[in-house]
This record gives sequence, C-alpha cells and structure tokens, in this order.
Amino acid sequence: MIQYASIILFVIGIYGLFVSKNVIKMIVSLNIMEIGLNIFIISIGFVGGGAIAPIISSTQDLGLIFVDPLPQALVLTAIVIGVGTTALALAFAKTIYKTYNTFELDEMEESA
Amino acid sequence: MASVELLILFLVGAGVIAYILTRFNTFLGSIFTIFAVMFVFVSLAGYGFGMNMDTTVNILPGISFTETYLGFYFAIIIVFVYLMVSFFHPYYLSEYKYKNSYNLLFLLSLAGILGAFYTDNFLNLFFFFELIIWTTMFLIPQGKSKEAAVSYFGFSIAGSVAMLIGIFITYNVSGTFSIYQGLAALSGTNAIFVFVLFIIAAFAKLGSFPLHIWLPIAHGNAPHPFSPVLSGALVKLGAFIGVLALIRIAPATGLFTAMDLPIGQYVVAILGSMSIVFGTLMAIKEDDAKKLLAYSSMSHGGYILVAFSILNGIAFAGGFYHILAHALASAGAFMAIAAVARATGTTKMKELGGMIHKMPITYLAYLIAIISMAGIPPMGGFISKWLIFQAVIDKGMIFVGIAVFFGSVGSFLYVFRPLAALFLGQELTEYKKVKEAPLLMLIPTFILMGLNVYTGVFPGGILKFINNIIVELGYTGIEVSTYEINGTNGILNPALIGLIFAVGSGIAFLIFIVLKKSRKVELMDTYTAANFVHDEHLLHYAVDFYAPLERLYEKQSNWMTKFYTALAEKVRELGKLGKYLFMSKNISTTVFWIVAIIIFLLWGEVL
Amino acid sequence: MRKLFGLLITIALGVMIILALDKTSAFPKFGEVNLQERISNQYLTEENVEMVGSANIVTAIVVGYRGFDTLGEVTVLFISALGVAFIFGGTKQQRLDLKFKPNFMLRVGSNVLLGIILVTSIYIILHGHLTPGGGFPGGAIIASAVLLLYLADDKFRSNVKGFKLIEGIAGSIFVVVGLLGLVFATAFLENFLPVGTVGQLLSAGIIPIIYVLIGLKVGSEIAGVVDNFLTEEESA
Amino acid sequence: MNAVLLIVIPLLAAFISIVSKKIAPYLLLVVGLFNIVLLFFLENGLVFIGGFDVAMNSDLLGISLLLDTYARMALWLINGLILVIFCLNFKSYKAFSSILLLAMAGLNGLLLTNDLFNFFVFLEISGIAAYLITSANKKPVSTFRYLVIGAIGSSLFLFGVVVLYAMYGTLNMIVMIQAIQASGNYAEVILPFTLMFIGLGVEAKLLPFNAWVKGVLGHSNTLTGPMIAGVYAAAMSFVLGRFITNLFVFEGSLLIVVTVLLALGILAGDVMAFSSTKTREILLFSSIAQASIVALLFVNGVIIWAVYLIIANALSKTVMFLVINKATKDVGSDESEALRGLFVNNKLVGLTFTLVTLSVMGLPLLAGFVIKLNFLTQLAGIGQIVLIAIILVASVIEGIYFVRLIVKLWYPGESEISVKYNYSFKAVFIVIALALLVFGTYSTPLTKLDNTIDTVMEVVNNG
Amino acid sequence: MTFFEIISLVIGILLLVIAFMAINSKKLINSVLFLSALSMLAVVAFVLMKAPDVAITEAVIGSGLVTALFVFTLLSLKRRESE
Repeated sequence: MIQYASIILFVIGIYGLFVSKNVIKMIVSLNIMEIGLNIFIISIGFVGGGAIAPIISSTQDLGLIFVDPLPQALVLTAIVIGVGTTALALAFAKTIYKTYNTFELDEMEESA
Repeated sequence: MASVELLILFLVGAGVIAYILTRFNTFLGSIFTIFAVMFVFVSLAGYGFGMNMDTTVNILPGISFTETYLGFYFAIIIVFVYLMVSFFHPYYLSEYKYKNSYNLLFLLSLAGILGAFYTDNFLNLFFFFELIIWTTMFLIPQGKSKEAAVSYFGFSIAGSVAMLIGIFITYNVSGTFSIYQGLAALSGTNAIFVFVLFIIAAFAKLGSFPLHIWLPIAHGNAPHPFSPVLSGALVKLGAFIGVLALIRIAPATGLFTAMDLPIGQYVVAILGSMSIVFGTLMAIKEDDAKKLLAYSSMSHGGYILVAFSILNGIAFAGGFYHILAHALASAGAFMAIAAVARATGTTKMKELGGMIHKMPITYLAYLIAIISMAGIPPMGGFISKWLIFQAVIDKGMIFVGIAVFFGSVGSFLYVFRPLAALFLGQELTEYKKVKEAPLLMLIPTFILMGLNVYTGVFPGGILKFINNIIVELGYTGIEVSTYEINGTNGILNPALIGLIFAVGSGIAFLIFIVLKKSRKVELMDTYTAANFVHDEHLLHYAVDFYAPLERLYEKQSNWMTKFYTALAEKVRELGKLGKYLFMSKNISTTVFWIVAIIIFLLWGEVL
Repeated sequence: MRKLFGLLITIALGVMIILALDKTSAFPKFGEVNLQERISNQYLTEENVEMVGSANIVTAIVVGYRGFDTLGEVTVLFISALGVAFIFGGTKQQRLDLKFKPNFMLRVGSNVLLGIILVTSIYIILHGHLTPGGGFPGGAIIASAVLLLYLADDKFRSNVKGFKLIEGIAGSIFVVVGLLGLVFATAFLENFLPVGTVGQLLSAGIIPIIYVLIGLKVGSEIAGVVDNFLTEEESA
Repeated sequence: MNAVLLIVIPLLAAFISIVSKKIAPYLLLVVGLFNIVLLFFLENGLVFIGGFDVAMNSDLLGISLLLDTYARMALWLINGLILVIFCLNFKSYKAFSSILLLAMAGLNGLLLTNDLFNFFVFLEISGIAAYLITSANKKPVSTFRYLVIGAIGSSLFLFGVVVLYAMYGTLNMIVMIQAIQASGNYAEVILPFTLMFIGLGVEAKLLPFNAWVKGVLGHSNTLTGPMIAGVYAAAMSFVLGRFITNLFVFEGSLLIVVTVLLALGILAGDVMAFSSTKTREILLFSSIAQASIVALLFVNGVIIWAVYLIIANALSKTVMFLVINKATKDVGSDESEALRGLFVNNKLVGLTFTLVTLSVMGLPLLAGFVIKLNFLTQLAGIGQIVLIAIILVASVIEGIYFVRLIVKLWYPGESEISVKYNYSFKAVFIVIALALLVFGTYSTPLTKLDNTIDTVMEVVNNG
Repeated sequence: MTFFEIISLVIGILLLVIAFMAINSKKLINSVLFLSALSMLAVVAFVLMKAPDVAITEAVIGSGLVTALFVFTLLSLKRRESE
C-alpha cells in the first residue's frame, strides 16, 4: 500500500510540475517527488512479517530477520542531495524574485 | 608528370604557393596559377590520351585510382576549361575581398576534380565531390550575391547526399565500394533506388529541371571568371553521375519498358526534354546576360541527359560530344561576357550596347560560341545536336523530339539577344573609354574560338576517341572517318559544311568591305513624335526585346523558384513548430513529453 | 481543463508504473523481499559485521562500504552551499528584518536551549555507529542551533568565515582520511584503524571519525546556507 | 597510483579552495594538469573504494571505479577542455574556479564510476555545478528551468536505478549487466531503462527532454557556452554511450521509440537551427542534432566512431561558442545580421571557425568528414539505410544554415564591427582547427585505435 | 487487516491528499506548510518501514530545514511586498 502511495506521490509531484507556473510551487513539487521517491526506495527494502531495523546491539542479533539496509543508506544520501538541490533552487527563486518581482513564470519577460 | 596522385599533391602544394604569392602580389600569384593549371593540363594531355597515366597510390591514405576513358574524357575537358579561365585571374582577382584564397581554392577544387574522375572507389568519389563543392562554394560569394553560395551549396550537397545514400545501398548489397563492381552487383528494387538517387544527384549537379533554380542564381552572381568554370566544367560532374546511373545501372531498371527504353531512362529523357524547354523559355526572357547563359546551360544539360538516356552508340556519341561542345561554347560565351563585365561593370543587357566597336575580338569569340550553342554549323554544337537528333528520331520519341527541336530554335532566339544587346546597336555614352580586353585575356579567347570551329569542322578524331568510351561502356561505337560521320539517317561531312560556310562568310565579308559603310548616329539622335528623349536607356532595343513572347508565360516563369522558396519557408516553419513543441519556455512541455513517452512505452507492456 | 488533463495523464502514468511493476516477476512484491537474492545479505553476515564493528548496519554501509557516496553527498551539500553564497553575491550583507522583536525571555531561553541542542547533536553524531542518527541529522541539528540564534536575536550574524573554514577543513580531512586508507590499506576510504567490539562507543574504526567530520561539515554548510537566506544586500 | 585520485584530488582542492579564495584558480590549473598527467600512469581495470578489507571482502559490497580506454579518452578530453576553457576565462571568471573544480570531480566521477547509485550522486554534483556555471549567464529563469528539468531527470534516473536494484539486488553495473543478460527477459526492464534513459537524456540534450538548452546556451558567454556545449555535452554523450552499449538492452518497442526519438532529434535539431537567425541558437540546435546522432550511433553499436564524433564535436563546439560568444559580448547582439563581417578584421579566427564548421558539417579534408563517412559505412554494413538517409538529409539542412552563417560572417554588412580576440583564444582555435585538419587528412591513427576501445564486458572478461 | 496495513493505508491516503493540497493551495505559505506536513508523514512511513536512521534524518533535514529555507524565502518576499 505504502509502495503504491509512494509511486502516486511521485507522480503527483510530476503533476505539480506540469500544472504550476509558480517558482515556489515548482520547488514544492520537486520536493514532493523526492519524498515519494524516498518512500519508494525504503519500501523496496521492506521485509514484512516482523523484520527489524538493521541495528544490532551485538553480533548475537544476527539471526533475526532484518529489513534491507542498503536502500536506507541510499535514501540517507538522497535526502541530503535533495536538500542541496532545494536550497539552490530557492536561492535561484530569490534571485528571480529580485529581478522580476514575481514568482510567476508567465509574468516574466525573459526570452526563453 | 604521369602520376595522378602526384598531380593532385602538386595542385595542393601549388595552391598553397599561389596563396602566398597572391598575398604579396595578386598578378604574380595568378600567373603562377596559370602555369600550375597548364602543367596539369599538359601532363594529362601528354599521358592521358594513350591511357598512360600512373594510377598507383603511395602517399594518400585510403585512396585508389584507376584509369578509364570515361573519366579521362571528363577530366581533360574540365582541366582545359580551368586552364582557359585561369588566364582571366590576373585581371579580376584584385577586386575580390578574399583574393588570396581565390587561387588556393581554385587549385584545390581542380585537385578534387582530378581525383573524382580517376578514382575507382565510391567513397573517394564522394570525398572528391564534397571537396569540390566546398572549395568552389567559397569562391562564389566573392561575386555579387552572398546568398548565391548558399543556393549552390544547398543543391550540390543535396545531390551528393542523394548519391551517398545510393552508394551506401550499393555497399549494403554488394559489400564493396568499388564503383564498377558495386554498380554491377545491383539488381531489383535496390537498383531502382540507387538509380533514382543517382539521377537526383545528377540532376542537382547538372542543374536540370526540377533541380535547376540554383543555376541562374549561382552562375549569375558568381565572380565573372568563375561563371565559365561553373557552367563549362562543374556542371559536367552531374553528367558524369548521370552516365554512371543511366548506363551502368541500366539493365536493372529494365522491368518496364517504354519506347524500347527502360522506364527509368524514359522518364529521364522526358525530364531532360522538359529541362530543354524550360531552360530555353527562361533564357528568352532573361535580362542579365550571365543568367541567360545559365538558363542555356540548363537546357544544354537537358540535351546531355536525353542523349544518355537513349541507350545506343549514336546517342552516346552525341552526348559526349555535346559535353565537349557545350563546355567550349559556354566557356567562350561566359568569358566574353566576363570581359565585357570587366570593362563596363555590368552584365545587364539593358545597360549595355555597341560593344562591337570597342571589343571586336570579344565580340567574335562570343559570336562563335553562340553559334555553337545554337547548334548551327560549322561549330561543335552542330555535330553533337545532329547526333542527338538522329538518335531521338530513330527511337521515335515524339515529345522529346519536339523538345529537342524547340530547344534548338529557342537557342537562336536567346543567344541572339545578348549579341544584339551587348555588342550591336548603339554605343552608350558612359562606355566611351572602354577598351578591348588585355592580351593575356585574349589568348584563351582565341584558343576557344579556334576549338569551337575545329570541333565543328573536324570532329573525326574526337569522335574516334569517344568511341573508346562507348566501347568501354559496353556499346558499339559509331562509324566515323576523318571527314565523315555515319548516322542512321545519313552521312554528315562537317568539313564540307565548314568549307561552304567559310566561303559564304568570306563572300559576305567581302561585300561588307566593298560596299558603303553605314552611317554612325548617336543614340539620342532620333526623332520620336516631337518628343525629346530624356532617357536613352528606354530607347535601348534590349528593352522588351521579346515582349510578346514573354507575355505568354510571364506569370508562370518563376513558379519553380517560388516552389523552393516555399519549401525553405516550410522548413523554417517546421523549425518554429519544433521550437514550440520541444523548446518551450514552459517546463510543463518537457514534463508532458516525459510522461507521454513513459506512458506510451508502458502501454504496450501493461495492456 | 489543463489541470484535469495533467491529473489524468499523470495518474495514468502512476497506474501504468504500478501495473508494470506488478507484472514484472523479478520485482518483489511489497514486504516480500528475499534478502538472500540481494547484495545486502552480505552486509549482515557475522564475519562482515565483526569486521566492520558497527552496530548500526546502515551506518556501516553509508560510511564504510559506500563511503564514497557519502563523500559525494557531502560534496553536493558543499557545492549547493557554495552556490547559494555565490548566487546571493559576496557583497556586504545585513540581516533580514524579520518584523518581530525577540524579547528577553526568548533570548535567554534560546541560550539555554542552545546548550541542550548542541549536546544532543554531539551525542547523535558520536553514536552514529550504534544508534540511529549520525553525522547528517547531527550536523543538521548543529545548524538548527545556529538558526535558533538567528531567530532569537535580530542583530545576530554568525561568523560566516569561520563556517567556511570548518567546512573546508572538515572536507579536506575527510578526503585525507580516505587517502590514508589508500596509503595504509589498499583502497580509498578503506578502514585502517582497529575496529573494536561491536556495540561499543569506541569501535568501527574510522566510521566515528568520518561521522564527526560529516557532522561538522554538514552543520557548518547548512548554517552557512541559513545565514545566506537570512541576510540580504545592504542597499536593498 | 589509483584512479580514485582523478575524482578525489579535485574534491580536495575544492575543499581547500574555499578556505583561501586567492589560490583557487591556481589550484584548478594544478589539479587539471595533474589529472591529465596522472591518466598516463593509470592502468586499466577496476578500482575498489571503501569497505573494510578489500582482499577479504567480496569486492561488490562497496563501490568500484572502472577505468578503460573509453573512459580514458573521455577523461583526457574533459579535463583538458575544462583546463583550456578556464585558462581562456582566467581573468573574467576567476570566481568560478571552485565550481569548476567540483564540476571536474563530478564529471570524472560520472565517467569512472561502476556503481549505479554512485553515478546518481555524481550526476547531481556535476548537475549542480552546471547550474551554477550557467548562473554566469545572469538569466536566473533559464537556469532555474535547467535546474528543475535536471532535477526531474535525475529523479527519474534514480527511480530506474532503484527498480533495477529491487529486481536484481545489486548496484554494481557489471554484476547488473551479467544479471540482466542471464535473466534474458528484456521486456521486464523496459520501465527502468526508459526512466534511466530519460534521466540521462535530459543532460545529454536529447529531444524532447532538452527544453532547457535554448535558455541556457542561447544566453551563454565565453565560459558557459563551451562548458555546457563542449565539456558537459561530451561527458554526457560518453556516459550515455557507456549505458547504451553496456547496460541498456533496447529491444522491441523500446528500440523503436528510442530510435524514433533520436531520429526526430536529428531532424528537429537541424530544422530548428535552420529557422533560427540568432547565431547562438543555430549552434545550440546543431549541437542537439549532433548529440542525437551520437546516441543513435551508440544504439546501433557503432562505438569507436561515435567516440571520435563526440571528441570532434566537443572541440568544434568549444571553438564555435568561444568565437560567437566573444563577438556577441563585444557587439551586444547575437543576431547573425548583427555579426555580419565579423571575420573581415579577424581573418585567422575566421579561418579557424570556417574549418571547424566544415568539420562539423562533415566536409572533406577535416576530421568530421572521416568520422562521418566511417560511421555511415558501419551503419550501412548493418543495413540501416533509413537512418543513413535521415542523418544525411539532416546534414543537408545543416550544411545550408552553416554556409549561410559562414558567408554572413565573412562578408560585411553596412556597419563595420570590431571584435578583438586575445592571443590565447587564437592559439586554442588554431590548435583545434589544425588537429581537425590533421586527423581529417591523415586518419590512419583513428582507424588503428579502433581495436583498443573495449566495452565493460571485455574488461571484465579479461580480468 | 493487520494494524500495519491499516496504518499504512491511512498514511498512504493522507500522503496523497496532503500532496495534492500542497500543490493546489492558493497561498504559497500553505503550500510550504503542507509540504512540511507531508515530510512528517513520510517520517512516520519510514518508521513504519523500520528505517529509523532515515526517519531521523528526514525529520531534521527534510521537515525542519527545508521548511525553514522555504519560509525564509517567503519572508524576504513578504518584506519586499510591504515596502
């Protein structure tokens, strides 16, 4: 269920990019996409039926069932990368606002 | 020098030297160019006729040569035209913006020509063709119009590209790039494709209908000494491809026949005759002397195509002879006009007149050239047209026959017009100080005059050589003796005709000398219904020369140009559409494409 | 209209993706993953865990096995911090006027809170190989402490130069540690320290060291970004 | 010596450079040279990174880099070009040196890495560096558009990678290739491959994912133009080539769609260039067409000539954008009418520009011709006549607009314009034009190298 | 239905609804706040799927910092408008 939701979330992010003309909304949409993607990545590593997080207290725990740790490592990286992109995008948004005094892409006169 | 490879390298080296020399002294560089071309011509003439050229390749990578009568015939004609034209360089180059590179590119293109006609490999052929195209393409904008280069390049490159696609189809079928093996290996549908593509290439380079509109633009606007090269030499590249396509791939297209001809050849013959008709009609109404000759080139290209599409020895002989005759004639005519243009600065007939008094030798050269063009004995053009007529009549091709005769009659009309407008008639006041062309420029003029007459009076030797080519192509040659040519409908004795003409002209000349001279009057010295004439140009009789004739097809005259302009416009609109579809400022557009493509791909998988 | 169309095709896309994934037999159903078929299984074997010495397997992967990714990730953050500063321009800047005046209580309170936050962040970073957390959240928490200072005091400007210095030095040491791996062991970022016992604070070889560096670097980078967002050009 | 240094040293330099701004430009120079020299000493093969005891461990747990001849050629080109472009802009764009260092690290990482997720990380690094480089255009909206489209692309790419991981349980490219080939069910990988192809296509300027190009390159300057159209385009083409030849299996509908898209890209690129009057737009649309040709060649397995095409294009586009962007800056307009007669007083620059353009058009005596003829021959060998026809028809259009442009630039209009090029610019132009000329007339070395380019699988099979 | 399934269903639906609202809300600040809420929901989802590391990071960075950056950007805009 969460997996399906994450895919739809990703797609909603794409939808947001499709319909919005506002710079901030676009960045929000990008973030929604990223969140959806992150949940999707975690979901492909999820093991049902009482698996535990991949953190052990000692080597004796290794007999238990764990969820896949690798996707979690990937998501950690992906989140931080997402922040980097968002920060940069916001910085550009601020510059755009400074230049054109609007966030609406339609109202800017810059040629493509 | 008998080695083709060394000749090519020599030309490249000479080009560089010419560039440096021209940089310091235009005249010196041009003289050097003349000698370089002359050296090549002499080498070619010395060894080539006996098929004694050395075709081994030691230095140039990936290139191989072979010697054929066909290639040599084209090569010697074109090198000759180059040689003739190079005599004009010393007097023209100094006006050009980038004169240094003119000689360099001129010699480079000649190197390309040698390579193109001696290679036995399709890729080499394409290489040399492209080399010729871009080197010459940079020469054209030195003249009047900058856009002319684009037009010339566009059509030429389209032709080469069509040829290249054909080459790759051949390669795909036969696995070889060898010209003769490759073409021989073609059959069935592939052969038809290659045939069509090669014919497109031939038409584009020859400037035949419907790919002709670059001819007047390029010829008319090219630098004056370059127009003869374009018309007399470079256009013949198309004829070369035409020969390859029409004769080498011939058997394969024999699926359907019409008039005993494979349908492909028949269509080419029809298109060729349309070329003749359109070229003639357009030439008649053209005011610019160079453009007029360009249209005449188009119509003569039609003759060549018609000749080669009728698959028999006589027609081939006519075609090959016509290549020579037209090269000589059009070079002569263009060079005459170039000389006039140098003296007066214009090629518009309305603005010229009475040049015969100032430039009698040039006049004579032009006269002889146009007689040849019109196919009147005793010039070369007559022989070739006679042969082509024979072949066409034998085949019973009615429409083609009509076109061929129409072209001949039309030639009288249009070549006479510049003769009258440029050289005859009243002398215009602004050209009082004009002088005959300098001696160096008269040398090629005399040579061309002589050759035009020679080809008309003693065609035997040349036709015998042409027989070699025809045999090489797998057909039987024509019967020819020193003084007589045997056609199917009769025997032609050009020497006799030449003699009669010589006697006739002699008598006429005597009468001209003996009888009283006509009185010279000023142009303004006229009486027109009590009106004083202010503008002498309106009195010029080149104005509305063929007015009634022109009115017949005035409206239809530039529909092909319109078609290509519209085509370019359509491409441009397509580009705008592309920008709208793909290069939108909206991110939504990109998102849409991404989503659409994924959906499209998954559609097939999921459902 | 446009919105409806957009919604339709995007939802169609989502459904298509879901259907395609469902149809793909190699793609495991949600929750039915068989770790035996994956490379991750090997991260969980006893010998490997003992060799790494990190109780938190995710940390072992993030910093140990895939430390290169983490270096890249830090670099992404670094370059975006650099970029933000670059875009806003290096000219003299002043604080953004936030339109609310922080009172005395807030200022004192925030100072107290600052201590707690910093201690928490240090704990999180140092226990990255034992418990959830680690350099990234820890660094972010350090940055949030700085953020708190900014919000509590409308005149506050942190020492941006200092952040830059920490950023650069921490990053350089990260790389140098990696290079030391190349020197003392065989591969870049390979562990060259004793790993200790799984589950103890001083274990897992270079992992805590790297996590500290990451924490410092992330903290200073994000703090730099925050500073950039909370300032503007003087003349404006 | 270890291939990881190619990535790490620029990173280290970037970290150091932020501490002291003054040494940053010099660091870039040193590091660039170091990388180029280092490449001579590195051996081909896999390089493992991270992990704990590489010898004991199965090496697939960590990340590995793969250096082969393909990557080596790409790295030389890219590091060299970055160095040259930076040297030319040394005075005006000093502030960009840290970003260029990071771009260098990112692009080197892209070309070397053998791990799909690691690839994504480097895609982001180089992507962000590219956004920052394009910010030099002072057109924030265009850059923002680039950023958003790039972010979508890399998200899609990551999505594809993750789906592949879920299916095959690995991120290592080589293992992944083997697993996919072993499973043999190509219908199942359509979704991840499509997503990854689109993700890469965004950066590689493939139609229709390239709407950002117009805004970014249409306003480029002497730094951004060559960097994006030369360096980044080359790197992304190389990367795309690696993925297409090694990982992606294009079959059935996917092959058709990809081929159609690329063919459309070639035609549309040239047609759009034909309809443009702005010089920079002409160049950028032509580079879209070229990128599509390269990708099409990789799809059809013509690797070596595609590599040469990438190299030739990168060099040519660098020169062309440098010439045009400098002129645009001085004249104040990039309309081809406004630049009429640019070469009247800059004959040398004009000559090199002309030669380079002729090479792009694929006319003889220049490298472009040799490359074009060879790849067309190979395409003909596998019977792709339709593709040949498409490429050639596009090249007719390309030829026409380039000739139109060249003629305009050589012959002056009403007003004279004066643009001064530095000696350093001229030197670079001459070297590149000469290189194209030399390889165009003496192509034996190119054909000889043919056999030494190997694919990932061959490297693996040979140990 | 197990507890896990119910929770995940609820979270899934909430995720979609909030995402939709984030995109369709008129005011930008609401949009940002919805994004923050979405991020918090994602944290819950991460915890549910046994990813505490990711959950902490997402909570601090995704939900906290990103929202802060958005808000700061909007704040500077507000100030400018008032001038």
